[in-house]
Amino acid sequence: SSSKNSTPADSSSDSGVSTPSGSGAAAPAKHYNFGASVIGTAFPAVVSFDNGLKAAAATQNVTLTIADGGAKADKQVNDLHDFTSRGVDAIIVNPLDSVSIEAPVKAALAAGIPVAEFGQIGKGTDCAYPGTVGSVGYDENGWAKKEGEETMKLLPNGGNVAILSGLAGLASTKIRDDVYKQTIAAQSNIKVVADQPGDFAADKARAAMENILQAHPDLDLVYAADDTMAVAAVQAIKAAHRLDKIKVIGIGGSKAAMASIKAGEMTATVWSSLEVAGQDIIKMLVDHINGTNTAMGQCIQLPQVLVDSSNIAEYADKGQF
Amino acid sequence: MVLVKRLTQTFDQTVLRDRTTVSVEVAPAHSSTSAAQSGMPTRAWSDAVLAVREVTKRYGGVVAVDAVTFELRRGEILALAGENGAGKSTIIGIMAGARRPDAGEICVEGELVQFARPSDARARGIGVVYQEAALVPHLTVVDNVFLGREPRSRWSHRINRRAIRREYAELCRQTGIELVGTRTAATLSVAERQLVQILRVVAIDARIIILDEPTAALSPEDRSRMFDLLQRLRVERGASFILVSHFLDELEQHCDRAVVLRNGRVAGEIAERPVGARVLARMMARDRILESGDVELPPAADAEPTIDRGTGQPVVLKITGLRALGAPPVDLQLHRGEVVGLAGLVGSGRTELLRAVALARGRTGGDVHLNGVAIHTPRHAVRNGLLLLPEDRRSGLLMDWSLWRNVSLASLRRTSAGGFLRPRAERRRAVEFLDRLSVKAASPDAKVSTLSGGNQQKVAFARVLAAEAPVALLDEPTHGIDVHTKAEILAIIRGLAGQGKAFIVVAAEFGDLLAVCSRILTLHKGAVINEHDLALGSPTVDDLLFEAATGRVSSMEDR
Amino acid sequence: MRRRLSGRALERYAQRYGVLVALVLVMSYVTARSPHFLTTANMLNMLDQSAVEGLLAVGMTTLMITGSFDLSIGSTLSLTGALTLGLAPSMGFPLAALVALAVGIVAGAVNGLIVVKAGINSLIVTLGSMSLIQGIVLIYSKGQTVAGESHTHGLGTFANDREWLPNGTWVMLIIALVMTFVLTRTTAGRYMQASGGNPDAADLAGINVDRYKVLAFVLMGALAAIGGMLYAGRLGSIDPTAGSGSELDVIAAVIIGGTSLMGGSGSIWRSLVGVFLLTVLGNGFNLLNIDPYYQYVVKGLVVILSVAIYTRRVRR
Amino acid sequence: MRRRLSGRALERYAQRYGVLVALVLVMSYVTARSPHFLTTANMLNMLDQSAVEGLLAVGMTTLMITGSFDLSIGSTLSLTGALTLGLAPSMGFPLAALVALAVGIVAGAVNGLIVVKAGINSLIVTLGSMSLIQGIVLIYSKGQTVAGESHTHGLGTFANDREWLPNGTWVMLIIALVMTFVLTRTTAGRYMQASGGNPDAADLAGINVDRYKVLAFVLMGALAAIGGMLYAGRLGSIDPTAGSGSELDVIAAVIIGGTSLMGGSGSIWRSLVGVFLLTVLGNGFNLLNIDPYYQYVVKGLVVILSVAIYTRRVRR
Ligand SMILES: Nc1ncnc2c1ncn2[C@@H]1O[C@H](COP(=O)(O)OP(=O)(O)OP(=O)(O)O)[C@@H](O)[C@H]1O
Ligand SMILES: Nc1ncnc2c1ncn2[C@@H]1O[C@H](COP(=O)(O)OP(=O)(O)OP(=O)(O)O)[C@@H](O)[C@H]1O
Ligand SMILES: [Mg+2]
Ligand SMILES: [Mg+2]
Repeated sequence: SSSKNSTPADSSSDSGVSTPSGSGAAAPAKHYNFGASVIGTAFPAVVSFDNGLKAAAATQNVTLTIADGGAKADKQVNDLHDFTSRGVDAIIVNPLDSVSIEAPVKAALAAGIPVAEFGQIGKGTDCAYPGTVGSVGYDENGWAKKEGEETMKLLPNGGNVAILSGLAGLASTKIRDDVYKQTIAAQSNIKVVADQPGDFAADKARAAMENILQAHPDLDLVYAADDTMAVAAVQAIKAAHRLDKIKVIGIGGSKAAMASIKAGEMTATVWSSLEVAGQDIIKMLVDHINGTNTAMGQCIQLPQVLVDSSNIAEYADKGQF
Repeated sequence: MVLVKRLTQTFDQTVLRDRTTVSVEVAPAHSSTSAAQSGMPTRAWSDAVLAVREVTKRYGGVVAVDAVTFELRRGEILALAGENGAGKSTIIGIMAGARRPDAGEICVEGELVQFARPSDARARGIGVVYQEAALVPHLTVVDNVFLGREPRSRWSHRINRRAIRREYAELCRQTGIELVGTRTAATLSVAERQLVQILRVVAIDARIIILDEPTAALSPEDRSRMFDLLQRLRVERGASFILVSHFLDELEQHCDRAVVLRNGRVAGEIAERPVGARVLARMMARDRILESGDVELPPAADAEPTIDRGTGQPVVLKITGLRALGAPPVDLQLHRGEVVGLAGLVGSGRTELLRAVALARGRTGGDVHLNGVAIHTPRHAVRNGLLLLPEDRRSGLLMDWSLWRNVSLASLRRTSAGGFLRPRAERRRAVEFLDRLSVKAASPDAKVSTLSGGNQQKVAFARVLAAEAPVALLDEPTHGIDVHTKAEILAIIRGLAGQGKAFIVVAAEFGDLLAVCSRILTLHKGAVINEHDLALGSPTVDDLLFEAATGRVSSMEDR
Repeated sequence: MRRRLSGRALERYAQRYGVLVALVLVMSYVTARSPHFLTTANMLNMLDQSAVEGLLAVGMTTLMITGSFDLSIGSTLSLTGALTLGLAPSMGFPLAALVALAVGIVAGAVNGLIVVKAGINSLIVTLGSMSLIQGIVLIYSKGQTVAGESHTHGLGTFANDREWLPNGTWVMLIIALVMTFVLTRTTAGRYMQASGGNPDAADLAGINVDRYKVLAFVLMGALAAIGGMLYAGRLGSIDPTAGSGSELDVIAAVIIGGTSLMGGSGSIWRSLVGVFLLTVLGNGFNLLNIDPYYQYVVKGLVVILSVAIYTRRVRR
Repeated sequence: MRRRLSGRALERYAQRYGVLVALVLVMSYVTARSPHFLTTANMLNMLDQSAVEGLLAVGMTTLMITGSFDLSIGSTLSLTGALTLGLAPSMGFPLAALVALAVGIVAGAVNGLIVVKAGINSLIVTLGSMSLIQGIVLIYSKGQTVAGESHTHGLGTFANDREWLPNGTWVMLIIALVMTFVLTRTTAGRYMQASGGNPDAADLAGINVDRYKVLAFVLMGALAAIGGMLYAGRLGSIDPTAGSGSELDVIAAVIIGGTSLMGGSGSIWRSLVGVFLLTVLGNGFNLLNIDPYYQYVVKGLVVILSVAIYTRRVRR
């Protein structure tokens, strides 16, 4: 149950940075220091978001400090406190865990620093944290649900499905696994014959796929919780000469996945532009500080696009990470 | 109860001579086996201070100790003699609770005991000086001495450091052993580590003191000081002693009785003073002695001993102004075919000198030339034909490696071609050297760690032999070696010198130096204070001792 | 192997205070570059950030002194943190904390007993139990973040209100002091050192080596559990992989602090300096706006250099 | 000298073949539960899956024999894999491979030289270089996945076409054989063992301990580079963090194979059995569709038990 306050992102999602409507950005913009705490800069998906942040920061005269959370909630909390100590002009947080950042976010707000969030939308709470400028978000549930629906479309007569799930313990792993399974449960002739971890890593996913192929000669579809794993699965299936019988779907819209769909190997993926998210969030904060848009608790949701052979021409070079 | 005990005691004494029936006769109700199972001490079969009966210990196929029975009486010094590998340390380990016997019983002060761990033995008043001093390297001397029995507060278990320091000073005064208490154990020499162990058994108030080759590394002076100490402990505390030593004259002089082990069995006993050294030697190795007929020194293996100092022979090793760790500079020329001995007390700097020569470690000045080539690194030295046998055999051996791999390590080039090993040839060659030193082991493939102390020493020496280096520096080559093998080793050194090899030898036992050297230098506090040319007349052990101890050159007036 | 006493005083000082030198160097650099660094708020900040890792470092130092390692502490931290948060709503904080503590102690004891009784190297035992405990966390938490209303259940005492030294830091400092006392002043500490420095010698001196080794593992487990509570209290939630990876950071800090990998010697305060050094580094990165990728490079260099400062090649 | 075969032969056999016993036990279990396990295709599969880790295990075994560790191999693998894929399009596969190999060798040499010349423990040095190299990978790849059209650039030779034993496996097996020969049949191998087993003794025997220690690091670096190429060839793309974590798996496999943590002894084939054991475990998990959370538990248990099988507590 996500609440959508406004969706200005729709306008800018296709074309990268577009001049925001209504903001008086003609004069030389004031210089700001922003701090961004992201879950980890070694994750290609996050890097796409970072790139959006950096691109927007460069055009808006913002000096950006990106703190690498290293996939650890406590490191992220430290980073946020450090930003507050340093007294940056605004903080962007890409939370690894929504509860743990409560205290440092409150501390930042208490110090008068505006905060905006980039993260998972639809956790059952309000879209944006109380007191924050707003949130730009993706929708894990939506992605998994879309792929579930796609599965039902691809297997109208039912079939055997294998799932390659992510690293156990991460929130997205759980959501992408559960929501997908809930969705396809609507069609009783679709059977999940294997649900095994690929840890969001190519080598682990490939090995798991190879092994699953041994155990299931009658596999019809593979759902991978991200595109890295999906592409690795395609390789394994290709090596086993079974690509004509098995469909592969993923999440994320990576470059390799786009190429694979274009080549007719992978079947589908869901795409949301993380780069645009980065741009939107900078703009949101700059506007807030400049006083051009003082609305609090804004909520921007990134659009989700299911990419398959039908629209691949349009998205072929929109692959990220 | 008391009556029963008294009865059994007298009974024990009467049946001790006929031991086969003891367990059945003495304690039918709680037999020794049930006592062993329940772990409860019960009445026993001997009222000796300490007694072992039918103790057996096997390591795989090797029977290290085979049904050994003997006892230690109150206030006596009992010699435990035997060749290397006879089983002395093993039985001591069993009495100390450090090893578990496969069979047999131990009885302390008339009570059957079972030691699960060394602390159990300790609690019974047994203190042991082990052959390989086991100290905690990071702790200081003081802390090592009092380890396990620190004076401490009752509540917090806080260590009372002041009390420890006081006790240590008192201990030093009482024993006459001088050792800086604040040094960490890692910096101690082998001999100093031995002294720490001796301090420890005194400190724990042990009533039964077992000493496994305590004197092997000690200088004559420290040795006599140690024996004085034993006498005092005997009188003041009523302590009893078991003493292992390969210095048979030492046993003859100080021991009241002797038990001789051979191949893990009791080969015989000498029931009263004097414990004749010759008899001991014969008992230890009856088979071999019967063949050769000579007890003291078997004939040299290879060649005539060269007592000639090698003048006219070229100088192979030239040491000029060498300062080891800031000691006074030393000059020394070693000729081809020469054996030079270094005599000195513990800490006189012999080891440091040899290390400075061969390893270039701790050099603070001076040069070393080997056949005209200056030596700067240990590699350099080995490559040019200079090998060091280290004082501490553990630092030279790979304990988890087989015997033969240890022997061949410094001479792989002789049994390899183009960097490729020829394991069969390598092993064969190594076994030759092992045999030459009559190393006792289950097999040449056994790990060195399974060998007895003396046999480990032989392996270390075999490596130096196998390298056939023109110059070898031997730091305590006969450390812990039994009399027979020692004679063989000395003969081998002389033989090799006859073939043109040159040696510098350090030995705690000055008699060994006199037997093998052509020249002897005496060291005192790092400085060479005198040089004896044995071709011109031999000094006595006492002469050397006097010089080493006082730093004065011995002359007629001094004697 | 043997070295001369004389003239080694300097070397020994370098050994003893080298890690402090490294810390001072890094702090000076950051101070010179950022006015925000040397402020009370920031210092309190960093102390708070060091609390959990410092606690683990106390345990790891003690454990390494007895000659063992523990790679499973990250998992144990996750488990105990999750238990505290998960159980507090139903049974209240004190009881939940007790359960978590018990679990930590059991984990440590099992590790220790396997190491000691089966004679397996601690590295492989705890590599195994790391995975095992991680599995248990996942099963318990169903793979989800465990969140608690910490403040309503007493855990809030560990939440950082940043007025003065936060409670977590106090807990850490007190435990560090106690353990320093134990290690340097009591027989138990002495026996731990001996058990690590030379187990054979300790055994022959009548010390129950196995007991002290297991004891150190138990302590480590207990501290990991307390660490888990602090973590949970500080963050209010814990994800199943929360602690993973912290074991390597802690080991790095302890080694930077000069504790021997071979057992037998080590010092708690120096380990804490090591922890603080890493915290300062992370803080500095954020204050000075260092590119994240270069942070990896700098961190690697600092780790190596700060050890190199005071390590002298041991002469053989 | 008497030669008698000791009755401890059995114990020694247990030591030597214990890891095989563990493997056979696990394989029997999976065979009994899944008909898909004991098929040629699946075996080839697993061999292929073991290639990269096997290669790393060969290097790690050698390194551990000389008494060191390397935690940076995961980063080195990522770096060299990324370089191979990144450079192949412009300079062709052979040259790119050469560059990657050189980088691996340099990384190993630097690690080794720091360990040897500064006398710092290898654990902390490579913990540092792990971070450092990870940073370099991120800088080089800009944090993005590096993808190559592998087949068009020669790297395809390592892609698995599953007809017969894949090329990667051959590479691994040949290197393992060569290194086994080197370690057991050459003076260099013997000197490496001595350098790890007792550096003092090796020194006394005139062995250049430092050289052999560095050599083992260089070998490790080179094998990590080849591993990177295999990885890149197999998957056609590489994440900046692709290799991270593999160091612990490799070390686990090597220890399971019985190589001493103290240096001085070890065996390559047993390490490979250790690697294969872990691969079989993963394969079994997938074939039997074991719940991911329980996989962690089972893996932990198997790691500990497979070592416990053959470890005997040293008898007094
Ligand atoms: N741990 C062990 N494993 C196998 N064999 C052993 C072990 N310990 C001792 N032995 C064997 O037991 C026998 C007796 O050894 P012990 O150390 O008791 O001899 P020793 O009389 O003390 O000799 P030394 O005079 O050389 O010290 C030797 O053959 C030795 O190889
Ligand atoms: N690191 C050190 N710290 C303090 N003293 C040392 C250190 N290293 C050596 N010494 C001392 O230097 C002196 C010379 O030692 P060295 O070992 O050379 O004597 P030695 O004649 O061989 O006697 P030993 O019979 O003890 O081997 C000894 O007193 C020794 O304890
Ligand atoms: Mg002995
Ligand atoms: Mg000496």
